Amino acid sequence: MAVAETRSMRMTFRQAAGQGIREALERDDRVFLMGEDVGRYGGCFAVSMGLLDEFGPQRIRDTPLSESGFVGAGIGAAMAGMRPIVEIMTVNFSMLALDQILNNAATILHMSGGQFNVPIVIRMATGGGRQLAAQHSHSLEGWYTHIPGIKVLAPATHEDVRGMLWTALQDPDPVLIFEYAGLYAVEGDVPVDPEPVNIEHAAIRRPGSDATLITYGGTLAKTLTAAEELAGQGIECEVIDLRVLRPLDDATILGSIRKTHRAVIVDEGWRTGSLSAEIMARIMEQAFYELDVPVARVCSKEVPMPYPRHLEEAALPQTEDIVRAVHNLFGDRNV
Amino acid sequence: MAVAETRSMRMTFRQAAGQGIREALERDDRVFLMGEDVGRYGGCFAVSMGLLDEFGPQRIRDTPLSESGFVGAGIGAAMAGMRPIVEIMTVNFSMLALDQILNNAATILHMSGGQFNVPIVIRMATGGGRQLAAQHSHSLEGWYTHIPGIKVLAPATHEDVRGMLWTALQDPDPVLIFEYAGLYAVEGDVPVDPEPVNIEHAAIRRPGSDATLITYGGTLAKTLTAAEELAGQGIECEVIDLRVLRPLDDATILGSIRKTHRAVIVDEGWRTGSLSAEIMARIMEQAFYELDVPVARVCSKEVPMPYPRHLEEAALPQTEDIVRAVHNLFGDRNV
Amino acid sequence: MTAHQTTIPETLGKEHGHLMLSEMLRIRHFEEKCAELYTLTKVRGFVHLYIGEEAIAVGAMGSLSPEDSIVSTYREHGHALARGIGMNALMAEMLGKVEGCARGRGGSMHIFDRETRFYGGNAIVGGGIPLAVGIALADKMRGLPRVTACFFGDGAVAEGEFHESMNLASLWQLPVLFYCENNQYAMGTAIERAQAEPELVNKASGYRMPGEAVDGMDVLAVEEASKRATEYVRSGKGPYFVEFRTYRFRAHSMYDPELYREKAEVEAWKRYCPIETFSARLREAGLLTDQEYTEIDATALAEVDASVGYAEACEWEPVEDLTRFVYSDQTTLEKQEVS
Amino acid sequence: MTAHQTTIPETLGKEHGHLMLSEMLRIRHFEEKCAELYTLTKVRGFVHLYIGEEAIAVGAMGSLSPEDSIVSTYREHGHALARGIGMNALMAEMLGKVEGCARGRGGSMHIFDRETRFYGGNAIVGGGIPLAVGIALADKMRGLPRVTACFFGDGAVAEGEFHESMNLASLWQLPVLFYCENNQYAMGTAIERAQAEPELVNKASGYRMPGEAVDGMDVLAVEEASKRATEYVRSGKGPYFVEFRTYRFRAHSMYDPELYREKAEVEAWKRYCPIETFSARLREAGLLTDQEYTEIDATALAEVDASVGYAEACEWEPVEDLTRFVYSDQTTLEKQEVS
Ligand SMILES: Cc1ncc(C[n+]2csc(CCOP(=O)(O)OP(=O)(O)O)c2C)c(N)n1
Ligand SMILES: Cc1ncc(C[n+]2csc(CCOP(=O)(O)OP(=O)(O)O)c2C)c(N)n1
Ligand SMILES: [Mg+2]
Ligand SMILES: [Mg+2]
Repeated sequence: MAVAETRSMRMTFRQAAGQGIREALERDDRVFLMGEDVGRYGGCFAVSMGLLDEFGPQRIRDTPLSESGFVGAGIGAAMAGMRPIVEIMTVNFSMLALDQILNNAATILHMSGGQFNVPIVIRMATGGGRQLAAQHSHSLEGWYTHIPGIKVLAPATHEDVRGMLWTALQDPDPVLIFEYAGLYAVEGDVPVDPEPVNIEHAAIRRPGSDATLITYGGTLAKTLTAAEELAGQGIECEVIDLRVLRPLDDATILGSIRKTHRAVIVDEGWRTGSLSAEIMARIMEQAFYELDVPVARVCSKEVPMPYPRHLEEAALPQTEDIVRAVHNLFGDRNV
Repeated sequence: MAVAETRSMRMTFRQAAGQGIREALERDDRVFLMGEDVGRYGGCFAVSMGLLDEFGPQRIRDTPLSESGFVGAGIGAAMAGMRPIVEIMTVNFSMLALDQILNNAATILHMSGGQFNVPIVIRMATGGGRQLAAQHSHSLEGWYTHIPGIKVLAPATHEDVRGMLWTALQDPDPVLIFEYAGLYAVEGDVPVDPEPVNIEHAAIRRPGSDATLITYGGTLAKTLTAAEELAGQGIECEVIDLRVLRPLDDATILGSIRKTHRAVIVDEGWRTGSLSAEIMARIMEQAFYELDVPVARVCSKEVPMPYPRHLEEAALPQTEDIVRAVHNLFGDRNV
Repeated sequence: MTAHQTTIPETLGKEHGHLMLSEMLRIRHFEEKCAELYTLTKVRGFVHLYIGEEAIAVGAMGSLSPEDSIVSTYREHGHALARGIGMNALMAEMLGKVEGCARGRGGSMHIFDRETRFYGGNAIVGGGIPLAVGIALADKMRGLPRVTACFFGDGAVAEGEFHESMNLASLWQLPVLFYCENNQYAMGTAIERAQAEPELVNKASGYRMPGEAVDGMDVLAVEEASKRATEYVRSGKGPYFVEFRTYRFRAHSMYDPELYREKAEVEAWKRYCPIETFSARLREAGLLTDQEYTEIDATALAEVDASVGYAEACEWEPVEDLTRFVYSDQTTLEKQEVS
Repeated sequence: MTAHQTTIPETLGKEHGHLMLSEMLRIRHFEEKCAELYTLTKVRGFVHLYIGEEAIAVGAMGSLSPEDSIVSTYREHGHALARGIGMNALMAEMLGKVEGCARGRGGSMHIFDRETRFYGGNAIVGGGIPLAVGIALADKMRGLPRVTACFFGDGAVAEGEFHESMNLASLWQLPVLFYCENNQYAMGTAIERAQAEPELVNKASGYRMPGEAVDGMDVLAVEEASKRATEYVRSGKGPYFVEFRTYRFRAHSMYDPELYREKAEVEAWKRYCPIETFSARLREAGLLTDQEYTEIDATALAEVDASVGYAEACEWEPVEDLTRFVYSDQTTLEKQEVS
């Protein structure tokens, strides 16, 4: 009897994202991809490279630079029977489409009394770390988690970036997917015959009993590195990859905290008003008496991102900041 | 010897706001008011009624419906030597101008290495409670508090709505002022000879020692009512009116909590990711060991606002929700 | 303003004339009742009356088929009624009752009705225009011979979304009818103070789109132009822009003291009242008697009164349902299958 | 594309011709050096080269006075140099050094210089256009005879902000020069795939604004049109739109494999290289010898080399200054006094 074995292949995060789109286009002919330079250019991050040739210009649609216009058009198309994947190049430009996302995509189902749902998926790249300076380095996915009516995903693994898309397309409501741009070039393994990927639960990427590290997207790698370093010092951290930023998977977060009684949140957003604040609030509300020490957070400095590498590094959360924050949880004992 | 006496006059919140604009226009001829229907219509909430006749169409400028265009133009005018007051009718439409606020107004000073500051004031109405349904009832000021480079104000009193504007105009950097629309018709007293109003500190609107209630803007009145009711039941609440939402006045918040050891935050924003979360995070970080019980919050339900009164009331934070939340702080003892 | 027509074409049948008159009167009386209910605080929130502009909704809807789609604004009672949303459901919506066409959740500004493909009422000026482009895109991709009629005001033309949508629709040759209701004002701002080019019809050529300006006070002129536009669009040639020149006789919304326009101007426009002028023309052509008018008028009034009775007797949505439909449930999923 | 001029007008002085050639060569060599430094990873982030488009910056800046203002995009090295920002400060900015014209914080996409009234580099497509309107509004309100030149690409014309800004500027008769650099592509999207009306000059009339299309590969044509436009705007008649037709010879940014256009198309356009054609014309007219060319070229190259030496020797901004200028401090307040 043959043992079931997951065969896997190696590819970049960008290829995994592209593969997810390809699979969706193959599975459902209501699906199409629309956005700036998704076609002939191959996507500004080369995610959709080749898809125009495979699926043609009807289903791989280059748009003019009109974020509000084509996101709104995606919403309309979703209401009228299609399953659009709308790509906004990066979160930095998504402010231009925010009215459409907030006041139409997220709102119409409820406001129409349940008559019109909006099965759109909006993908965009996010994050800093590439020396692109103040207008191209935002991490604003936290803002979107404030909006009732939408779901917000942040794949941090190759499997997730490939598989979340399909699950999101089957969701009857708007789903936003934030892909950390700094990950696109990273290689990883994905299964040849993928399982469906859930868009409900956080994942424990590393078990541990001394402290809980909560993060998502681009900071998962730094957090895992910090956890390794801390393990070498005898502190075993549990690392939670949120995966789904709205609705938050409170159960996984609280379950871990009940075990470790200590937590650090790592979030590339600017500290004030970032998603980290909401997580702290929920822990306060639901697990206050489980905490041995206050929850800490490691976030970006509250500055427009500067161009030079040394300043950008100083502005972003780094592995050593995470290590330090964990040490602080234990006071002087483990420093 | 005559005792100094503050003479005061009675006016609506709308008149107080208008008076603030009038005084600014009189004091500094670089100041002008620009926005949709601020002139001939008199302002969509009648705040600027009469100003066109007094100051003429150069300084009271009706704009086309182009939120991004005229907010951006205000930013440019500020950079080029003027002191614009730009009115966005309501926060609901401000998403259309958010790119300009985030990527230009808030960013240019830092990004230009300190060369170009942006002395603009952007005013807008905010809040629900008037049966205007899903697209016209947002409380999104919390989002703006995430942005480094701007200040965010929320006047809750007549004195503040009149006086904050002038202080904001003297600030070299962008200041956003959120006026709670539901307050415009409310009467109150303002001094005939006003003192300058600070835009740095929170205000304790009611002293108390048993619990701290933290709020701002439109929910101040409900919070004070709740505090009165609780006082009748022997619970003395200290009520903090934040006034300045960015930067937050941590000292006042923490000072009160060190005294009361219990707190409830009241915020009309949707619960997840509202300003309340950031305040809870800061209390967690800076006063965890002062807390007898977890901080609680009373926010709006996470739904697009429905039109009928009974549903809108159910969606918004109400006095009895605040009272109940305070009772919960004390467990069963005081219920 | 184009010259107002004064005669009735030979081809107009009596029945059709009566129908158009009746439709305009239904809208007029419905809205007058809404204003009354507003002063009684039974209708709340923002209410924007269409009074004076009825010829557009009535003239434009006739060329559309049930498969076509409508996208509208917060000033949409006229569009909703002319499209065929039941008056009872509409009045219940105005009162915020659960039997309303949007469960009472939307009120005046957010009329939705899946059955008649009425994609809303939208209270963000310009916010609906990209939706219309998207609906048309879906129809085109699905190979369906549908058109989408998108109504918006002169004020919306200043918004960036108008421009982005015009370009997209024309670039992709999508079946969108851009129906601009130019009532000369955006709230208190006269078009000359909002538009460098107040002849809005001239906007179309910047997108290589055909455009025409039409007397929006004349239901027959509207009908004719809409037919032409709809045929063009349905034939697959791409979008079409029509500027309907009209005027609102009432305030912008219920709160407006109307300081920005002269009484005389309003009175002058009232002489072009689409109902009065059309009924006079019908009479002149021998297609309408005084008694017929009185009957049509009375029927419309009776329907409105009945709708109030209906709506008053309707229920409030239970508070427990507040969070229902923030996300889809089984009910919405079933609807999804048919679109 | 308008026909390319081949002769030099009699009125062109030798000195002026040399100056323009030299300015174009400074830009060209500066950018070629930037590309080299990019491969050496000394310049990082996004870098958008202006190579092929130099005639526009050089031809357009000449008509502006030091009191006038410039608003630009992320493809702004050419504008910055032609406007007179020192090459040393610019190169230091490219390297992220604190002596850079924006303390090194902006890099390639965010050139700022208060002294030359260079209001930025802006990396949000269309994001600078409303700023230009506002600067012009301030100038007009202050009674200053200044104009603001606003550069943007063909891609930006699709954005709503372009439309809102054109309307505002024309409605209020503001002194804005709308300078559209139509290089035929927005990243990988050819203008015919982005614009229903690809003749961008035709956009102007929709705002009652004068507009003209100009050969952007011909520095003299650019100069002449800019002079005309600037005089018009400075005289108080309102804004002016110029579409400069041009081409970028290089990739969109350093990461672009250029799959979206044919090599042959690029080569065809390269024959119109603004530097080669202009120097050939100067030679033909007897205004330039080979030796003179070599000298001008060498001087430009030497300046570029020197700027690299300068920039390499510059300092990094101390990390302690990271949060400086998030809000104003005394330094910024002093600058505020003069604007
Ligand atoms: C984006 C946006 N800005 C402002 C408003 C406030 N507002 C509501 S209606 C209106 C005027 C719109 O005028 P127009 O488009 O001509 O339509 P009309 O009301 O005349 O039918 C304004 C400014 C809004 N709802 N949305
Ligand atoms: C609002 C916005 N959307 C998308 C982008 C990504 N982007 C940067 S440059 C560019 C192309 C712009 O083309 P064009 O305006 O023609 O200028 P060019 O680069 O050709 O000079 C795009 C899409 C952006 N920076 N801003
Ligand atoms: Mg109008
Ligand atoms: Mg271009």
